[in-house]
Amino acid sequence: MSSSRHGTRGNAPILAKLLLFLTCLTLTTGLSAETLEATLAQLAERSFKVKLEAVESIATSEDGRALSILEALAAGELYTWKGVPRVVIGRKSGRTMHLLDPLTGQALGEGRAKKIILNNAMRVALRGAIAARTLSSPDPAARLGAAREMLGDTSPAATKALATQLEREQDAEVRAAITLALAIARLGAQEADTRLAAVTALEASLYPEARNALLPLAEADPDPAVKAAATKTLEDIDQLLAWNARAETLFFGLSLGSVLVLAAIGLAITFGVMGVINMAHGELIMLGAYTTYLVQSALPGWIDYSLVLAIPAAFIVSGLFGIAIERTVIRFLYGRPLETLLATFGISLILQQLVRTFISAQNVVVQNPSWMSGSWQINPALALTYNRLYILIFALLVFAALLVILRRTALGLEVRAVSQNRAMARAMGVRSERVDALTFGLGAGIAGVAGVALSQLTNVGPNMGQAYIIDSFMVVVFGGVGNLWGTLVGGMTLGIANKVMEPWAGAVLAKILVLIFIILFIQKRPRGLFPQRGRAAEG
Amino acid sequence: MRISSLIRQVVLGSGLALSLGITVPGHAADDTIKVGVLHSLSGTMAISETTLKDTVLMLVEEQNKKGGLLGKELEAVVVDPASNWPLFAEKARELLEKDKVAAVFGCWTSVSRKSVLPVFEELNGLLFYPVQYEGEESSKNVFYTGAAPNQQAIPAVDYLMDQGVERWVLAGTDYVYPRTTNKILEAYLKQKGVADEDILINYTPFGHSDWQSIVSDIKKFGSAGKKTAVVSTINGDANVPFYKELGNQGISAENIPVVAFSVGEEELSGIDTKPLVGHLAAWNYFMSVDTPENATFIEAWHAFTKDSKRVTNDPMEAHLIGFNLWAKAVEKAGTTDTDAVEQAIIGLETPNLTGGMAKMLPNHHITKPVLIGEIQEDGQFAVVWETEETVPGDAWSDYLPGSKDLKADWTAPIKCGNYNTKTETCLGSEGM
Amino acid sequence: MGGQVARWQYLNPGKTLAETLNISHKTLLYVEGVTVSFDGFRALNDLSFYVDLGELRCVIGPNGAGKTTMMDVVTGKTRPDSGYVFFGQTINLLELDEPRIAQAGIGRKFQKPTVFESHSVFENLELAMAGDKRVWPTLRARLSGEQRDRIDEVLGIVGLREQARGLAGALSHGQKQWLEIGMLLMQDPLLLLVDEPVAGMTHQEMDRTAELLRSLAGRHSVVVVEHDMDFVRSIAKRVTVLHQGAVLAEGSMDDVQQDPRVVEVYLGE
Amino acid sequence: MIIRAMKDDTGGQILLAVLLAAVLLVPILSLAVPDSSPLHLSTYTVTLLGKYLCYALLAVAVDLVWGYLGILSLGHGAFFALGGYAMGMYLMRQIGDRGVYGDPVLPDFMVFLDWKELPWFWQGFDMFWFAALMALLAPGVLAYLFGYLAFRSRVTGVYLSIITQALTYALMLAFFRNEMGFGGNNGLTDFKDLLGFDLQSDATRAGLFVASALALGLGYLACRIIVTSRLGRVTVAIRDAESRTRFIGYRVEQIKAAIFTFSAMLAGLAGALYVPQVGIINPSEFSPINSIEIVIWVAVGGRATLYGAAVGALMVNYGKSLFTAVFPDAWLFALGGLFVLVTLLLPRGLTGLLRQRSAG
Repeated sequence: MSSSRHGTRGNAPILAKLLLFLTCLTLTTGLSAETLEATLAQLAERSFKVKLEAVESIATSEDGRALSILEALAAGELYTWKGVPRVVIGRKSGRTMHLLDPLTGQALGEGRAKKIILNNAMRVALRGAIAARTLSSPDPAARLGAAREMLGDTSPAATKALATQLEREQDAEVRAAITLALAIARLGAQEADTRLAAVTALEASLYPEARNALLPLAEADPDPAVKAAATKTLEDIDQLLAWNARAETLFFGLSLGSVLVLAAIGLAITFGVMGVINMAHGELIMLGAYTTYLVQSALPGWIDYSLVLAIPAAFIVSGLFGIAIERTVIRFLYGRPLETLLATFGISLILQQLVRTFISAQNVVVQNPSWMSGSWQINPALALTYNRLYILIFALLVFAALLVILRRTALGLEVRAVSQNRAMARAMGVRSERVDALTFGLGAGIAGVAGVALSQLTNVGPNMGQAYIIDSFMVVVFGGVGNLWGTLVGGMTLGIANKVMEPWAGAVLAKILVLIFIILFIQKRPRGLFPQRGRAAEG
Repeated sequence: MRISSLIRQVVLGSGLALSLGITVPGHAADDTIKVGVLHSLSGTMAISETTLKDTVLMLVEEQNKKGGLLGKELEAVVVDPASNWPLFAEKARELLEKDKVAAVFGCWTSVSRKSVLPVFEELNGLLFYPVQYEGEESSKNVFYTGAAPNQQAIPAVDYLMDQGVERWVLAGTDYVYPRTTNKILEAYLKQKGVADEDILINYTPFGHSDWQSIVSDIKKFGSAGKKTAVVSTINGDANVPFYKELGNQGISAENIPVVAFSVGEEELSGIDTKPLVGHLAAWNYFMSVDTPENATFIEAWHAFTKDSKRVTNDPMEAHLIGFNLWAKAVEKAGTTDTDAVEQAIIGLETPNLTGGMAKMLPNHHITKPVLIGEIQEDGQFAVVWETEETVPGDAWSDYLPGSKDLKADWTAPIKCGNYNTKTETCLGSEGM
Repeated sequence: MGGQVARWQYLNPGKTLAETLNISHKTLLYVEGVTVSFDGFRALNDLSFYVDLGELRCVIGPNGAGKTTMMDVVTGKTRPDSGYVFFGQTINLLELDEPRIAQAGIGRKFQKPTVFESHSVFENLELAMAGDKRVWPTLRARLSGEQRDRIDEVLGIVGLREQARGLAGALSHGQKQWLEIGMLLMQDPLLLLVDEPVAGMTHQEMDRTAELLRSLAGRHSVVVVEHDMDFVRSIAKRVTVLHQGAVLAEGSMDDVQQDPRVVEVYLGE
Repeated sequence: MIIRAMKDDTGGQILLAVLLAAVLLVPILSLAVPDSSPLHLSTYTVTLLGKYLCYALLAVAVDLVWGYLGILSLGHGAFFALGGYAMGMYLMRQIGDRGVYGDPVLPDFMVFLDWKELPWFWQGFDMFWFAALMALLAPGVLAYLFGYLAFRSRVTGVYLSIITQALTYALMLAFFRNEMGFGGNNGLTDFKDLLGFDLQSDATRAGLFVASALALGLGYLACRIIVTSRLGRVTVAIRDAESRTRFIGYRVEQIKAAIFTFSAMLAGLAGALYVPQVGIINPSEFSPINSIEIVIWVAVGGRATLYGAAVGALMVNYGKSLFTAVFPDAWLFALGGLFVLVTLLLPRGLTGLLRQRSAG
């Protein structure tokens, strides 16, 4: 069916067929208005096959209204009017559904309607049809999208449409995209010169379509010059791809590292500075994540902003829980670090069950605001997901803030004084009880803030804390207890090590290797990456 | 409601605790029929299993409204095996030996079932297992009301092939169900002419949360020019971060559709589904199925949980079918005696929620329709394909070399869970 | 010489410790050119220092002079950056770890008294007693009558007979110091390193300690680090003054006290 | 020697007496007394008690290193699980051709995963003596290697605790891998018989109970002998003042490694007895949370008393069995609350409370 010599992209055959059909139809007769109405009615059918056919025939219609219908369908706005077997556009406002005529845009009043369900094949067809129609759209962004969509489509119709558009295209970016699409299409040309020119045009292109189209040429082009050029271009592309892959791995590692740092940094305070083995740390993270959920539930229309609001809220909620834990339990256990482990383990069980009982044993939905979704496309081969990028930045900010608090504020001074010599600090007039409570509250609050970030990446449920507690301890111990920089460097190192090993070792083995590495590392440096110094640290 | 029930439980419980010594054997009251509920209410599996506990409680309540069974009231005995496999075995023994329950509804994941299996066989109890599983088992004492691989995996792959998929990623959590399913699928795909280099198999640990590298690999694998799909046997918890990463890395269902066997309405209720529209799942039931039976069931569920937002899912339907079949069998046999019920239940039918009938087969599996749904924005699935008739569950896969000659048949004269059709011998899994 | 592996009693059963050690030059401990630095701070700076057989030596010096670090180096707790430390002429202490150094015949008392507080005084001495300290022999160890007598004797020497059955943790500060010295004696060492033995003691206790240490000299070489000048004067024949990690002066107490450099160091403090 | 070890150990004497009584009574009550009698012990109870005894032995092993040597091991679950796996492998081999696929050599899960022959590390496990030896040696050798390395490098305190946790965590992940050849997540299960005795028969269960009680008794005695010897006094000395001990000539790392290894072997023994009674061994036994729980049993019972550890294990696990049945939705509150209260109010554990009573 696809007559092109080269492999085509997944959705290309349908698109090719469509456009072919389109050209044929323009030669004969267009779809008349009555037929458009009849075709529209087909969309109400149950069978996806029938619906797909309907989409295809609307796509080929010359009728100017076809595009708006296709767009409405793609946006999920087409409904079947219950009772009246008729396809309408539905717009929900609150609980009522306003119905419009899809052909005329006329308001039809309110009514009950059932949405027309799409399947993937229909979505692909719609996307192609809309792209083909928007290649000549006045909106440059739409044209760019359409040109990108048509990358790798080597059908003559597509080539012709692209070439036509190129002649009148003014926008540089769109021109580049069209040139690229044309070059890929021309790789299949009969004349060796055209092919050679196309190969040259594809130099350093990171689009997978370009690479896929070059592969067969490099393997078996009849013309040796083309073959050599294609081979050379491919090699260059592969090298570029390899560098991009390395950059990607580094980002993955930093991102995993930032998650580890966020999870561990609160512990670096409660455990590192105060010496409390806080097994409930994971549950404080969980409370932060649940706070995010509650804030989002309280402000349903404000998803884009509520996350920002959740940060202080989570800090306060987890911080208060932390202070409560410190005042009621931990303050009786100073100097007995191992017993804090037992008591806080008990607390962690209670907190888990608390959430199960009062919220739900199931996971809850924490939505991603729009600015946390999607990715930043640096080039066709390298995209950084926004949520991870922001979390990486956020982790660094939290780290910096903590550093400032501990280094530059009165509280920080007191915290350090108490952690170094409790008796002396008290003698100097530091209210050590208050400092203990605030320090623990700070560590707990930071855990809560970490929970906000983690809620954007993973499950929010009663068990989520358990997933982080062990890794957190590993990071703090690996970095060196009592040293915030150790936690940062430790977390990032483990994250990158894990991600570098993952491609060849697999996720599980990479993690095992990281654990073994930590065990061996501690043999070499029994006090971690950045050991506390001085006589006080010994003994 | 939760708090008051909690207080009631604590008060009731402390009273019970005094009377229940470990050495005092439990007293089986004669005026009720006890039904055991063996689902984790704490630990990692609680996320999935608490719903099933509630389902059984609802079914028991409804049965009692209808007058119970054999003129007796049903009484649910709930225990918490806490996602701990040895504890599953202990609790199973407790239910059977101490509480003398007539049947147990429970377990989720094969390891919990494997852990309790010897206990049910030793004490001759009845277990209804409601979750899809890898097959390769048939016990006299267990009824498998979830899907076997031939009722879920293979039809899903057929559907995708029909949609033009040529390249396959089989991604799963590293445990028996994905391993077996992928093995079966690999054999099946190769038989259909898929080349080795067009299959990518990847396993991850339980609760895996960092999917960056794997999703990026899938993306690269899928950009080689052939239509690619992911067949996901990723378990429970790991799905949320997986789908989030898919969405963020821009893998849409139009490019690389993901068909999942362990993601249902319940799992989706923890995910923002907008970026996932079009990804697929294969099940035997979807909440969105438009039948009167299903509407009634959903309504009852909402009334029971006093929460109109609670979703229903496939394992819940499996419990409903299992429970109804058991109730029918008890009435047919006129007793709750294990052997009588076991014989009576084979061949019985009950309506499922998708408009067909579920029949208990001699191999202790049931007939099920296979449905393929695409994820919608509202977290529901829209059915895009379904089998025309129900598919009988197959205990032993035809695509695995070790089991292709095996079959299970618990009716006379074979009465065997692993009967070798070539040598015509039973390999040991016999009734007592 | 470095290649020679040190041998000690139980690996060399035929020979006494004194035979194993070559002490023909009458010098028991050689510390030569030892330098130790912590994060750029030189705790010991090319320190050379010798202790003779049977000598009682006092080491004084202002805070941070390197006294404790010197002991750490001799007992194997701290590894020097450079230099040599020999016990007799054959045992290179830098090749040995703490337990082996202890078994070779060097005992140490810490600045802060460290005894096993949840054991009785008697048990503290029993644990310190010289003997085969590997795992299996320790498990099977039983006290012989002779060993009991020896413990009893040491209890007498350090004046703790009455507290013998009591927990070491219940002892007073001074008694703990004595118990620790008693533990050193049980080890039967050739060289005792005693760090601030009279810190926190009353005058009476101090006098008894002085007497005790004096009585030990001769049979053992004793090195005492102490701040209390009166105490040092009361026991010392030879005094070494450390300053900034090196020996500033050495000689009799009177000589040292008149040394202008010493005066400057102490007055300048 | 035994008399000397048990002198002045009232708690231990009571424990041993109770164990002796249980060894005599439980088989009679379970096998000879008819079902109808209120004195009859059900298999459920016998199995449960047997399981508790294994936990108690494990707790005693942990108390030996934590209470007397000051090493808070958060990885003892690993040694327990290794012992369990050694026994599980023997039991798997005993299934022989009674597996669902009827393969005379390969366990079901290997047939299932298409393995063609038995991996080398499964060789020999068809012999009980070999499996029994491995149940002790595997944890022992691992503990010795790990301990010797760590103790030689003088890793102490929380650093040591965390790397023991890393050890068990790494093992858990490794055993979850199906490629490892230990059955992955499903672990080893569906055992048939042990030394020719049917595991489902009441007599075998009573026998396993007796074996567990004897193991606990003997393990307890062995630990007592150690802690009352001079070696025991040295371990306490190490716990209280490690460098002092070094300076009086003890090779601290060797002593630590030896005690740690012995403790790991006891844990392995407990695991080996546990598996046939619960009928499954799976990687989740390696879970770090399990190891923390063991420490908690010891703390609840009372650290550094040995019998306290046993009592703690029995009580916490009895509580768990009871609560999970009586208030399935809220038992974690009770358990969590118990841990908090014991830590706060009874720093010497429940047996410490009893000791105080009898002393005052």
